[in-house]
Amino acid sequence: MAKVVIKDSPYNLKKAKILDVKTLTEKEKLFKLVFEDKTWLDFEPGQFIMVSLMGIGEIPVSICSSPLNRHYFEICVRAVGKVTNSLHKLKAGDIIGVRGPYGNGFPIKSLEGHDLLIIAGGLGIAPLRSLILYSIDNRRDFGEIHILFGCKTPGELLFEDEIEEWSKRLDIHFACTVDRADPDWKGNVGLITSLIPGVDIDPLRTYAAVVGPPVMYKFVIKELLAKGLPVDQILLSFERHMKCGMGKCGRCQIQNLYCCKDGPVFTFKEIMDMAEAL
Amino acid sequence: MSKPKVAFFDFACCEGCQLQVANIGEPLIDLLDIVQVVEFREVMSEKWDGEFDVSFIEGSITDEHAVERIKKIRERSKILVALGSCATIGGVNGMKNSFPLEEVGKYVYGESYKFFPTLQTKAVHQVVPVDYFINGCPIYQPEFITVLKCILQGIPYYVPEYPVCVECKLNENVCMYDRGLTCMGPVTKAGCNSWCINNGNICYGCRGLTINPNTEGFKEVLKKYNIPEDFLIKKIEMYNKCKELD
Amino acid sequence: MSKNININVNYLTRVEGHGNIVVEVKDGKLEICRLEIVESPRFFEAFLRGRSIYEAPHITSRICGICACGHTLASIQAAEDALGIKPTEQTTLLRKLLLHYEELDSHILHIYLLVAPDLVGVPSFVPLIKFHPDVVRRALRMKRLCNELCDILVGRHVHPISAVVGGFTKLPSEVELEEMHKRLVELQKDMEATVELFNGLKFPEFERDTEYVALVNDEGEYPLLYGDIGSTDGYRVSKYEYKNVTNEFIVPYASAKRTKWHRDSYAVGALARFNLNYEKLNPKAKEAAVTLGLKPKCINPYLNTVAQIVESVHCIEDAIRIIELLWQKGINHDEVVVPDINEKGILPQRSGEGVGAVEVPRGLLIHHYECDERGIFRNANCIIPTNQNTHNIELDMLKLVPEIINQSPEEIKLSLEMLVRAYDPCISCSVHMVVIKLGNRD
Amino acid sequence: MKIEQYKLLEKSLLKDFINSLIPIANVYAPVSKGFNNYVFQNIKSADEVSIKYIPTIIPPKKFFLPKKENILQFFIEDELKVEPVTEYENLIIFGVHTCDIAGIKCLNMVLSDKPKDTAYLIRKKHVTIIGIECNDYCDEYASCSFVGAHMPTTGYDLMFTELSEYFIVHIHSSKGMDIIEKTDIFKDASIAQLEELKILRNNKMKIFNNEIPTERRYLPDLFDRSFNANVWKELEQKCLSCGNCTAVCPTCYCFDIKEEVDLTLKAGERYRVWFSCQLDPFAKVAGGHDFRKERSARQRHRFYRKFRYHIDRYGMVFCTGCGRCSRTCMAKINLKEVLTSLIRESEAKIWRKWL
Ligand SMILES: Cc1cc2nc3c(=O)[nH]c(=O)nc-3n(C[C@H](O)[C@H](O)[C@H](O)COP(=O)(O)OP(=O)(O)OC[C@H]3O[C@@H](n4cnc5c(N)ncnc54)[C@H](O)[C@@H]3O)c2cc1C
Ligand code: SF4
Ligand code: SF4
Ligand code: SF4
Repeated sequence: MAKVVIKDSPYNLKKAKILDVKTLTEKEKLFKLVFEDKTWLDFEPGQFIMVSLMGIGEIPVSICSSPLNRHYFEICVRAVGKVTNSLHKLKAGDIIGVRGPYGNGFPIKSLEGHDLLIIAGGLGIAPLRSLILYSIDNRRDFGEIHILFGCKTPGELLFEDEIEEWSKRLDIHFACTVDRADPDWKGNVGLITSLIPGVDIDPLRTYAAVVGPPVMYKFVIKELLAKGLPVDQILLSFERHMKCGMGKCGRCQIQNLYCCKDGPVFTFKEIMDMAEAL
Repeated sequence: MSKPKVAFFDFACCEGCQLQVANIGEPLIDLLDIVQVVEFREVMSEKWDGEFDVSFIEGSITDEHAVERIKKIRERSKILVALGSCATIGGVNGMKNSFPLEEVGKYVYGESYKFFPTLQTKAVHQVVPVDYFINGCPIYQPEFITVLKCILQGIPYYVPEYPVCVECKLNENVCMYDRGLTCMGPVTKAGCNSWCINNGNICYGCRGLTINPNTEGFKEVLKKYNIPEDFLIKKIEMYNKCKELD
Repeated sequence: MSKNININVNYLTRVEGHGNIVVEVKDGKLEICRLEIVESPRFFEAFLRGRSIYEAPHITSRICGICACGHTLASIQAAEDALGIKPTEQTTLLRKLLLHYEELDSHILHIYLLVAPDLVGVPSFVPLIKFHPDVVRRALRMKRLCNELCDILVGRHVHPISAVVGGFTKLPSEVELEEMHKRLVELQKDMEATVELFNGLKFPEFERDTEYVALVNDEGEYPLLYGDIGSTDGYRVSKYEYKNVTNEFIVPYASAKRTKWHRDSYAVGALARFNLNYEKLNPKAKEAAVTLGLKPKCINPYLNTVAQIVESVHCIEDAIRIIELLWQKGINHDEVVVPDINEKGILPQRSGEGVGAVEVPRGLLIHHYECDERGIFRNANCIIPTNQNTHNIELDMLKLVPEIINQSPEEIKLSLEMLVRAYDPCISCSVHMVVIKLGNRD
Repeated sequence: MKIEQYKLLEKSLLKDFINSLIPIANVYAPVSKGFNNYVFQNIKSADEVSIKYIPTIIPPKKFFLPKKENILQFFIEDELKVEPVTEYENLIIFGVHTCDIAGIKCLNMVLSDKPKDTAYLIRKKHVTIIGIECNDYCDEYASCSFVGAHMPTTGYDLMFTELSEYFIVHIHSSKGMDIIEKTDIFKDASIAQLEELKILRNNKMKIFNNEIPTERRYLPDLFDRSFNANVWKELEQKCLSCGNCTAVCPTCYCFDIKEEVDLTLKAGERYRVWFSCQLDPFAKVAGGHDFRKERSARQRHRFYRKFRYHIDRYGMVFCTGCGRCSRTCMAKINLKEVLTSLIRESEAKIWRKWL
C-alpha cells in the first residue's frame, strides 16, 4: 500500500480561528471565526460549512453572519451531541477545521426587488440571520421585510439584542412568539403559524423564506398557500443528516435530491411532490 | 492535569471482561500512561476511598447486597461504564428470570435456598444510571479502547444501532443462513466485528437486540427455514431476557 | 503469650472472584480460621434446564472467564459422551493444543500478575512497571502471545468461539499453524527468562502433607485432557466414579461445597499433577523443575506456583510438538463442524449421560450431564477445582497460623493471602456452580 | 471488431497466464469460500482461483471504494496539522464479470462527478481489470440482460471469452496490451475465431432473456407511478434492515465518516466506511427525527436509487443485474420478484401493459 498526501482532496480543511464565543442561551453559542491564512469565506446567505473538531467529528453548520461582513464569519451552534457539545467547550484563540461553503443559499438575485417574509422557528433563525443582515445592509434592494420568529420558551430566544434592534426599526415588520410564556414575557404566545394570518403582505410580490424544525414546515406552508403565495416563491431550507456535503455520501438524500448539493434551500415548487421532503 | 482515576468492580459475572482488559497486553502500559487505575481487584491489591473519575462495572445485579453496593459506587463515580453483557443487558444471568425465583433457589440449594437470597437479574442501567455501554460477552478489546478514548475526550460513545450482519458482510463471511443455520446477527447490535461468525460460529446475540429489531419479520424468516418459533425465543433469551425489565 | 488477632480480609484481591479470609485468635488460641466465599450465586444449573446440550459449552464457558477454555473442553467432553460422539484424531490433537494454551495463559497470569508482586513486596504489577519494566513487559508480552495463540485457534481466549460439540467450526490454515509455531518459539525464550527469574525468588517455607488428586492414565503423555482420577495415596478410579472421590460436604459458613477423599481434604492443581505425573513431563520441563528445585512429592502449597512454571515449560514444548505433528499430517478441512444446535436435526440427538473430566489450570474439573432424547438438559453437575481445594486451604491455614502466630498481624495476613493465592483459586466459578445433584425433574 | 485487438490463449494455459500476473502486481481473483460463496481474494497461485463462479459476496467495488478508507490524518500537538491522504496499491483484478464491470462504471460516474473524489480517481488509475465473459447465467437471481450488463462493452483492460478451443482475449487498453506482451503464451486470433465469437454472442442473445416483464426504457414511467405502491408496504413486514442487500450491491456507495484518535489523543485519522440506507441511524438527525423511519420507505429508497433517481442525475440505471441483493437476503426479498409485482400492480391499476 502506498500512501500519498492529496492536497486537492475535497475533504481538505482550512484552519479557522475562533475570535470570540458568545453565549446566547443555555444551549446555543455564537462563534466568530476567521481563516488562519487570512483568506475570505465567500458565501451566500443560507449556505453552510462543514465544521471539524479533529478526533471528534465533522458537522454541517449554517453561516449566520452577513456575507458582506469582511472581518469575520459567524456560526450559531446548539449543543446537542458529540461535536456540538465539544465546540461549546472551546474558547477564543482555539482552532477548528472548516471546509465549504456548500449548497445553494437563498437566491439573492431573485429576491431583490421583492418583499420578504422571513419565518424562523428556533435555531432556524441562524441561516435566516444571514439573509436578514444582508437585506438590512442592502435595504434599498428589497421591498417590505417581515420577520416572524418563534421558539418554545422566552429563554430560547436567540440574538435577543439584534431582535430588539430589528423590532425597533421602522422599515422592518417584526413579530415574535413563544409556545410557552413565562411571567416576564409580554409578547405573543402561540405557535408561529398563528402569526401568519396577521401579516400584511402582497402575496405575488413576496418571497417567503422558512427555516425551522422538521415539524414546522407543513403547517407554515399551509398558511402561506392560504395567503396566496405562489409555490415558487416559498423558500425552505432543510436539515438532513450530512457527512460529505457534496452529494456523495447519500445521507441527505430527499428522493432524487441531495439536500447538501441541490439544497439546503429549495423552493416549495421543487419539493411539493416529494413525499420524503416534508 | 492529573490522570483520571479509574476503577473496576465486578458483580455477578465470570470476570472474563475484566480479563479481556488485563489481556490487552503490552499496550496496557501505554494505557497506564494516560489513566491511573486505582482499583482492579482481579489483578491489584490497591484500594481507593476517594472519588472515581471512571468506574467500570462488570456483572449483573442479582441481590440486595449488590443493589446497595452499586448505588454506593455510583455515588462515588463521575462516570460509570457498564462493561460486558452481564452489565449492559443482563447477559446469561438473565436466563434465571425465566423461572420463579424461589423455584430456582430451591432447585439449586434445596431447602437452604433461603440463605442465598436472590433477585431477578438486572442489568446495571436498570438499577443506577449508566454513562457508557461496552457490550459483548466478552467485550471486544478494540471497542473497549475506543470507548475509553471517548471517555477521556469527554464525548459520548454511540453503540452501533445496526446489526452484526453489517460487519459480517464486510468481512465477507459465508452467511449462516446460506449454510442453513440460524444466526442472531440480523437482530443483534454490531460492534464486535462479527467475531463469532468470523470463527465459523453463529451469532448468539450477546451484544443485545438492535434498537428496532423486526422480530415479526425474523419469525417469518425462521418459518421459511423451518425453524420453530420457540427455538428463536430460547435463542433470544440466552442473553436478552432482562430486556423485559427495561 | 496471650495475643488477640483479628484478621479480616474483605474481598481477597488478585484472585478471581470474591472471597474473604477470617482469622480470630483469642489469648493466643486460634478460634476461627476460614475461607469464606461470598460471590453472588448465578444459578447456572437451574437455567440450563430446557436448553440444548449443544449449547452447554457456550453457556458453561460463561461460568468463569478465566478458565473458559477449560470449562468449554470439559463441557464438550461431557456432552459428546452423553451424545455418543467420538472426536476424530485431529479434533483431539487440536483440543490438546487448546488446553495447553489455556494452561499457559492462566499460569502466566497467575505467576506474573498475581503472585510475583507478593514475592517482591508490592501490591500489584503496576508499581513494578517503574522498577522492573522489562519484567512487566515480558509478562504482558507472554500474556498477549498466549492470547494470540487462542485467537488463532479458537477466535479468542475468553469464551472460545470455534470449539464446539463435535469438533471445531473453523480449522487453522497452513499459515495459521505457522503463525502459532512462530509465537510458541517466541514464548520459549521468554519462558527461559521466567524460569531464571523465579529461580532467584524465595517462596515461604511451609509444609503439610495431604492427598493430591489429578488425572492419571497409562499413556506416555502428561495427562490433561483424558484419564482416570488418581491420588498420591495410591488410589485410582474411573472418571464416572468421581462422586466417590469428591464426597461433597457442607460447612455452615460458606456457600461452596467441599470435598474429601481418603483424608480430611485433598488438593488439586499444578502441584497435584506434578506430584502424580512428574515422570511424564517432557525433558525440558523436568530440567526446569531441577533448576527450580522442585521434586515430587512436594508438600509446600506455596510451591504450586513453581509447579505452574514447570507445567508452562511442558505446555510450550508439547504444543510445538502437536503443531509439528499437525503440519506433517496436514489439516483435513472437511472436518469443520456445523455450530450449535440445529432443530432440523442435522446433529445427532439421543438421550444419554456423560462425564467430562479435564485438568484445567487450577486442577480437576468435572462436568456431568444428562439429556433427554431431543438433547435437552435434564441434569447438570459441575465440580470445580477451587471447590475441591477450599477445605485443603483451610486446613493449611489451621496449621500455618500457629506456626507464624508471633508475627505481626500484617505479616500473618500477607502469609495467609499468599497461601490462598498460591492455589490460584477461581472463586467466581466455584460459586457459580456449587450444587451438585440436580435431581430428576420433568 | 478489429482483429489486431484480439489474441488467443490455449485453455490449458490459463493458469500459466494467471501465474504470470502474480509477479507484476497484487492479483485478486475469485476464490471459493464453500457453500457456493466466492470472494475476490489476494492469490499467490492460480490454483486458488475459481474460474467458474457466481458473483462474489462483495463486488470489486471494495478495491475502488474500500470498506474503510482513511481520508485525513491529523496531529493536534501544539498546532493543528491536517493532511488529506489516500492509500492505493497496484493491483490486477482477474475474472471480473460484465455485471461487476458495469458496477464500476456506475461508481466512476458518481465519484468523478464534481467535486471529484480525488482518492477514488487515484486508486482507479492503479487498478487493472481483466474480465471473464459469462456464456450463460450464473444462477436464477441474475437480471443482467434487463439492464444490459450481460455483454462486454467497455470498462475493462482485457476480456476473456471462452470459445470451443481457446480463450479469445479482447485487448481494450494499453495497460491490457502491456500485460499480453509480458508473456509469449498468446497467439494471434484469426477470422475463424472472430466468427466463433460472433456466433457465441448471437447465441447469448437467445440464452439471456429479459428477466423482468418490461423494458428498461419504461422504468422512469413505471417508477414515477409507483411511489405509493403496495409492494413497498409489503416489504415493511419482511425486511430485517440488516443492510446486507446494500453492502453487497456493486452500485451502492453511501458512506459514513468517522474518526479515531490514538492513545495520546493527539493524533488520529478520519476515515470513511460503507454505510447503508437500510440502517437505523442513516437518515436520523440530531433531535431524533428519522426521515426514513419505516422499513418500507427504506426499501423503496433502495429501489428508487437503483432504477429511478440516478437516471435523472447520471442517465444510467444503477443496477447491474448481478443478483447479489436477492441472493444474500435472508428474508428472501427478491429484486426480480419485487419489480415484477410492481409492474403487475401498476398494470392492474392503470390498465397499461408495460411490455
Ligand atoms: C444544512 C445544515 C445546517 C445546519 N446548521 C446548523 C446551525 O447553524 N447550528 C446548529 O447548531 N446546527 C445546525 N445544523 C445541525 C447540526 O449539523 C447538528 O446538530 C449536528 O450535526 C449534531 O452533531 P453532534 O455531533 O453534536 O451530535 P451527535 O452526537 O451526532 O448527535 C446528536 C443527537 O443525536 C443522537 N445520535 C446521533 N448519532 C447517534 C447514533 N449513532 N446513535 C445514537 N444516537 C445518536 C444523539 O443522542 C444526540 O442526541 C445544521 C444541519 C444541516 C444539515
Ligand atoms: S452470518 Fe449472521 S451476521 Fe453474518 S450476514 Fe448472515 S445472518 Fe448476518
Ligand atoms: S438484505 Fe434483505 S432483510 Fe437485509 S436489509 Fe436488504 S432487503 Fe432487508
Ligand atoms: S440492486 Fe441487486 S442486482 Fe442490482 S446491482 Fe445491486 S446487488 Fe446487483
